[in-house]
Amino acid sequence: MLSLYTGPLDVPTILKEWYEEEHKSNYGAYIPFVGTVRSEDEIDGLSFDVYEPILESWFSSWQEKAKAKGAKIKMAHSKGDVMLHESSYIAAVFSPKRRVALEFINEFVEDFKASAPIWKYDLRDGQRIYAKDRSTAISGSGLLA
Amino acid sequence: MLSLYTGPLDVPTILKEWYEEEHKSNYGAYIPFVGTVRSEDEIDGLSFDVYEPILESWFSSWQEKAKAKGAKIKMAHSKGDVMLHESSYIAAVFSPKRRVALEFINEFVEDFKASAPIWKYDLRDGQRIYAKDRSTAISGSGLLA
Amino acid sequence: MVRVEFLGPIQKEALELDISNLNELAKILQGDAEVSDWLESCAVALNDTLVTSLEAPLKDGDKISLLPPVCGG
Amino acid sequence: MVRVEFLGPIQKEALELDISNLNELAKILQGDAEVSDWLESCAVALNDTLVTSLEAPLKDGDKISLLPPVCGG
Repeated sequence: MLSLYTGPLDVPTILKEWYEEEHKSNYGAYIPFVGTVRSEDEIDGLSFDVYEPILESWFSSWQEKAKAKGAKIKMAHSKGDVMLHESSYIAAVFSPKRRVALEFINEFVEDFKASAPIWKYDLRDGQRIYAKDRSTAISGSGLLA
Repeated sequence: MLSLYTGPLDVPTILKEWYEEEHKSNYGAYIPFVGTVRSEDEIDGLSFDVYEPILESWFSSWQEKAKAKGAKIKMAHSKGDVMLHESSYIAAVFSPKRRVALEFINEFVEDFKASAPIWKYDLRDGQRIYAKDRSTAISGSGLLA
Repeated sequence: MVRVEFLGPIQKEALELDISNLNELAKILQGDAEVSDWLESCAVALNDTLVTSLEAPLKDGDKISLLPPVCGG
Repeated sequence: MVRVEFLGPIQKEALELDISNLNELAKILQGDAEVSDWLESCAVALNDTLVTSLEAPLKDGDKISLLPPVCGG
């Protein structure tokens, strides 16, 4: 399940809903990863653009990988502005076994950072500034250069 | 913070409390690990004995390790009976950086399994049967043999 | 006609081009001052699937997207 | 006197023993049918700190705990 929200995530509610959806599904391990906006470089917050068609196909491919290991993933992400100390990202894995869950959340979050078609902007002095230095070119970039 | 509860954990409430305690502390990543009782081998549930003095010193040593990395850990565990599809364990790491958080939750949960002085019993047909086959001798065991 | 969209921080309106492969697109964009600096760091999707070769043939109604460096989370 | 406690699944009441080191305890427990099979897999704590040597001297009022294999979570 991939959920996109305009603005910050209601973390307690999402973590509760996901737990309640799955705690009787016989997964022994539930590991959410929650990303929260940190105060750094005097930003007021972050803002996000999301390209949904490719995000959905990227997420589907990870759902298949999870399924092959008997696991399940869920993800929520913000679109638009998310201010300091608010949260913009939750990814979670459910798995029968803890080792699979611990490895999967790690791999999933890293590939998310490297591949998910989401663009981040710093909000500073009323401006929306692309976070170029913290961004990663998607694998295979430069084809048209 | 180490919290012990008699019976199952109220997972949504604990995850919410921990999030609300720390989301303004400038940690970018919050990763809880939730352990839930699975239906296996026809058990009705699990039961736990906890030896608190050594659990507390073990947990304190991990708090120090977390602090050295700018991170924080919290843990909740059940004492006594926890039935099928209820949860007995939550460990969480908060860290400024995702890599530290992902590595720390992995190391913490693995050492918890190998070292924390907690004993697990299967509940089956009204009996409480030590889960010997799934248990791990603490490092250094056999001193008196 | 093929539609070319520029995603995220690339401040450029979509183009409608009469091209039959990505080599032709590469030549056009390399000569476009608004976008040429982005090309080195952009991935390319054809009809929302990432492509890794310039050889894929294009047909009328195809959509090409340029994806600059990402940073979700 | 030194108090010896058996934790978790070891079904044995605590002992009060007049011993001055862990070697003496090892000999006593190796001869105790209720507990001898557990010794190979048990860790030992002295006053709630795990110990790795039999040489630690014991004094009046010390507490020794035997910790069988664990499985939290």
